[in-house]
Amino acid sequence: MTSEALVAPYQDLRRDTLLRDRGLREKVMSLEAAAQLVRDGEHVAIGGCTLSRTPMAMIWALIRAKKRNLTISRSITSTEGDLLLASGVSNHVITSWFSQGIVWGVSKVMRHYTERKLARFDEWSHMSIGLRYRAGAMGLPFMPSRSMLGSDLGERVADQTKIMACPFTGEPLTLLPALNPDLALIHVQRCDAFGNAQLDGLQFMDIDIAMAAKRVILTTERIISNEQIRRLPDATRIPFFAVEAVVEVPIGCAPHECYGAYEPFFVALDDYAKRVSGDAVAGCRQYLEDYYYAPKSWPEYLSRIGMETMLDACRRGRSVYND
Amino acid sequence: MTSEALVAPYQDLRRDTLLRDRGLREKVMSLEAAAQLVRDGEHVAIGGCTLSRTPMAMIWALIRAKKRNLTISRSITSTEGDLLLASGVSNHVITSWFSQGIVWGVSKVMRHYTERKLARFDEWSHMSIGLRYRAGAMGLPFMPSRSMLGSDLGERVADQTKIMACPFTGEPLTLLPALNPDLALIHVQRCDAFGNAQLDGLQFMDIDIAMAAKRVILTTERIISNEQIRRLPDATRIPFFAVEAVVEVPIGCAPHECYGAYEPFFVALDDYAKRVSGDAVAGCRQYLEDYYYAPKSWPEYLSRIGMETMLDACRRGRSVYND
Amino acid sequence: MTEPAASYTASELLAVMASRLLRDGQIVFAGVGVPLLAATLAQRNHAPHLTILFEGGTIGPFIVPGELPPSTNEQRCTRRANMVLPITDVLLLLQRGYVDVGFMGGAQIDRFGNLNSSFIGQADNPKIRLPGSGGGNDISSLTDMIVAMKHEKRRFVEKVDFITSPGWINGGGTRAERGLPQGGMWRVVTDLAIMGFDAESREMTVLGLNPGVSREQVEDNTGFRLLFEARLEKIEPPRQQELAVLRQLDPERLYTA
Amino acid sequence: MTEPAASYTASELLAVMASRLLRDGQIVFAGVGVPLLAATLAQRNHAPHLTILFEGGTIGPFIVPGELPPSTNEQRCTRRANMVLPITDVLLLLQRGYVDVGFMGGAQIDRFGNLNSSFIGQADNPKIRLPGSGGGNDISSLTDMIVAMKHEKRRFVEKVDFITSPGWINGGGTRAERGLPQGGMWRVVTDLAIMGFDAESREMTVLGLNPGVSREQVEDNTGFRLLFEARLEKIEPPRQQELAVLRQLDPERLYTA
Repeated sequence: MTSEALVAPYQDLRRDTLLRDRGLREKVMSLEAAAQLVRDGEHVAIGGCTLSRTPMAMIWALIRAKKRNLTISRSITSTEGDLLLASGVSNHVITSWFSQGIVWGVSKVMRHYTERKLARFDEWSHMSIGLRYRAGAMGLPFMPSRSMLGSDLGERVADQTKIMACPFTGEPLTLLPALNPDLALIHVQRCDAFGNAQLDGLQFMDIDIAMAAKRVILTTERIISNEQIRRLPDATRIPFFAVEAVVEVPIGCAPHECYGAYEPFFVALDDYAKRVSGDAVAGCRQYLEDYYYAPKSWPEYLSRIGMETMLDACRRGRSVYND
Repeated sequence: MTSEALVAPYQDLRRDTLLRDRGLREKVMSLEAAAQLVRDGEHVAIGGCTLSRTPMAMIWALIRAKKRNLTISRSITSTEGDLLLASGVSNHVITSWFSQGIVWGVSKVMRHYTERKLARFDEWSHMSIGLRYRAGAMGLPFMPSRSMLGSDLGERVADQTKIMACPFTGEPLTLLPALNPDLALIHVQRCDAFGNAQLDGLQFMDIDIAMAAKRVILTTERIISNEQIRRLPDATRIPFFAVEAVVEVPIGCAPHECYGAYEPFFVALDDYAKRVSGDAVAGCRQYLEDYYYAPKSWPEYLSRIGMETMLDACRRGRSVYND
Repeated sequence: MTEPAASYTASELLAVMASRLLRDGQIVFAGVGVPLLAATLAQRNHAPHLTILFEGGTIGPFIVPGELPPSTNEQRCTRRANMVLPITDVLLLLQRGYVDVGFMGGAQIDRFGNLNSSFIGQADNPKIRLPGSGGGNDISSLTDMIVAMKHEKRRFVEKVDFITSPGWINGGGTRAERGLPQGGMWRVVTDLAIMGFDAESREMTVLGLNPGVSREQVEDNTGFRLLFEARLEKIEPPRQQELAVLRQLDPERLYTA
Repeated sequence: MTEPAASYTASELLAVMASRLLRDGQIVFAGVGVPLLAATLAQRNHAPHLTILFEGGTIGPFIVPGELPPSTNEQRCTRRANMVLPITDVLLLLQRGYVDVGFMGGAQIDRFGNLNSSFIGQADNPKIRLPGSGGGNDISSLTDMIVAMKHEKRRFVEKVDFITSPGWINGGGTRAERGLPQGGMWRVVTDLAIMGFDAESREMTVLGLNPGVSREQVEDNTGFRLLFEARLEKIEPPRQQELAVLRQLDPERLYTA
């Protein structure tokens, strides 16, 4: 059974948290420096969902840093999952759905690694993953749920859950084990140098992930002053003391979207889909070569995607504020 | 054991919810009409906390409508608790702390009714009340917690909780029974005619209360258009389909505060404290006479508090946006 | 199977038929593709107060014609929405009991309405590893379901290889016995017919045939013995106005090709 | 008890002594009154990176001099805060383990550091029904505690009438046995002395006497047998600068009269 399936003793969770430097301090660093905070074999939770607010720049840095044996968890896993498997960075994915997106069909890369048992794919229902993070965020060992009963999906993870009759009503409940990732990678529209983060639009599971994780790496479209944060304290979604690192990376989700900033780069996503439509693994590795290993910097990665594609994605992204 | 201490069977909770008209419809009405939605003996949860965003105008209407035997629950209960007891509207309060406020000392009205067993005061820890609402909001029969263990406080409500050894870690946990109030009274800065509500500043337990309750009555400083709501969907905190009634009541929390609109009316609160400093019950009843029964309308209630006091409270209230 | 001779695609037919099952004032938890198109069509047609929920965390959005979301989790799902909220909280609305109907597509279904979107073949050694449940298991566990899918023998099987999203399990009272007294598979809409489930046995039952479709055609494209209602509903073909709305919503035929 | 002969009030003394117990970088869950004044004084003095949490749902506010909040639940608690969040979520930070110290006032305490703010007399038939726990039980259950209170015999009792907020229960390992291995009463600050608890027996132990206070004076104002450290800390009287900050924060002597 994997470590994150087991619930850590409460006193261990508390110790890990209390040992962190939770004082109000600056923590701005480079993608490369942030990547060094991730150790091989750790459980890394990824913020956003499918094509939205994927912390792609941080994933790019982890792949370039040649991390190994990471367990990845995410609400729904898209192209970043392919890349983390094909690069050898991850061999274990915990998620509710894994493929580029409905319109592009089933991921052949995911199929290659999972069908050949080269990687483990633990499937949970979407709400169950969310409730596992939430239990972790609340400092609870489990969260009860009325989902995943009766199905083979529930059966398949039965060694990681408990079924119990509610002591108040006698009703059957699934007890979902808390998920406290070693790290959370979250991309936000803006945060300050301390890590106080504002999140626009869809929040997905990011707040629970941030509070459940033992360390949080924030990438952000821009860093704003603490004064700005303090002018609108009810807009802060992640508190500074949960955050270990802040990295400013404009267009840090490309070719995925960042709410209100840019929509998915559809041209780039179709190109990726084409590259993995034949020999998927070879196509994915070539994509890694062209976009992950060859570029010297994130801006160079973006220029390979192309200015026109980017401007179009940004125009569409900002359009949510046009109405 | 009181009804709200027992956890309703899940299918009953679902039926109550599904029977509600959850379509997108206008539900604006008067305080008097909204008061008719409350039936004697029901469990009414009150939004806000202590002196903040107390739905005072709605409580004023319930007292004027001579409701009886209501069970009241709130995070922390202040002067509204005195008034609900002294008016005979409530004989049962579920809360974590009950008095006007630290600076004014222990409520003699609360003491009179509870020490003489004229009213029941169920005391829970602050977090426990919050988790009971949260379980109700999540459609769960209970929420586990690590609080209220070992204390007489926990012992005293042991007939309403379960202690269990965590099936994952063996650690002792308190299982807190879900609280699904019959009604929630919540005051917000603004909402639309359908009940989509925006909440500025401190949110207290209002969102969980709204989602846990079987019916929600919103009072609001102002009603805005649905277009305004749709321009900033991530500012909506309570969805329209949870709401049964919308009442526009400017200065609807007086003499308590409404974040960003007005601070507590300290002159009025000191006057109230003086009135209940001697024979508290008589003083409270006289206050009810002067401020609750005599005025013909909420504006008349406000004029009795006084223009100067109100303008001062509003000036201080808006000051949070001055920095 | 052969396309019914008419000027609409199979997906358009699915969307139209499914939209007619939705009622005004309902709260519908919808997936992208045909479910979203059907729910939006219903809104514009006969159910103006119907509310769409998206798994990504949206309540009551308006879909901009020609800007259909690639999944339920992008900003296109939030245009002029009444509220956006975290994924876990929007899914919890199902558990709290706020949702009338869950509506999604399906890869493989069996005679008791169980859905499989996880494995073709043995789970431990699959022929095909499918993307998985997403919110499918939660929606199917916690509310009444409508599924829209193409009617093919390989998709309509006696028993699914793997129950990702529970229908009536083994029929009869087995769903409730397994801890799911609420919800269940209500309607299956295909390009050939509309099906429900027998109140007792919970076996899939044909309620009506689409225009120009024969009973044999449905049986030939189904991998198990279907029940048929004694008196089958007469199903009106898609109206021009319904098709017009769909084509305005999806001009590039992203989901209606 | 008699006021120590000096140009400060008992409450000011409490606030100063308590503030010296706080360290830079700590996250402190504070009540209003003396705890808030002490934490703010520490921030201005020696702990600029100390973070204050309020039960009402505030992380890291700045208190505006002369605008002290009447409780932890009004907008005055949020001025220039880093974040505001729901009550349940700020209290859950205690359960998640983010908080170093909980800091509040007390009505009645016993030799094992248990606090009572619920009933004077029998709970079923009390002489006085007190306001109750508020977050006190949660804070005491889930983190290390500092309590600041006036040192009076009626407040320092052998055994509290009712354990609202758990200290060391019956001493020794009884707190952990009752399911609370974490947290516990750490320091009790009064106008007479600073007390801790014996590492083994968990009995209240005097660590230091305030300036001009005698051992007898402390014993006379305590309703049980206090332990005394063999070597008592020397406690420096409040410095003018410390008092100046307090008086700037609370010019109307709302909490420091």
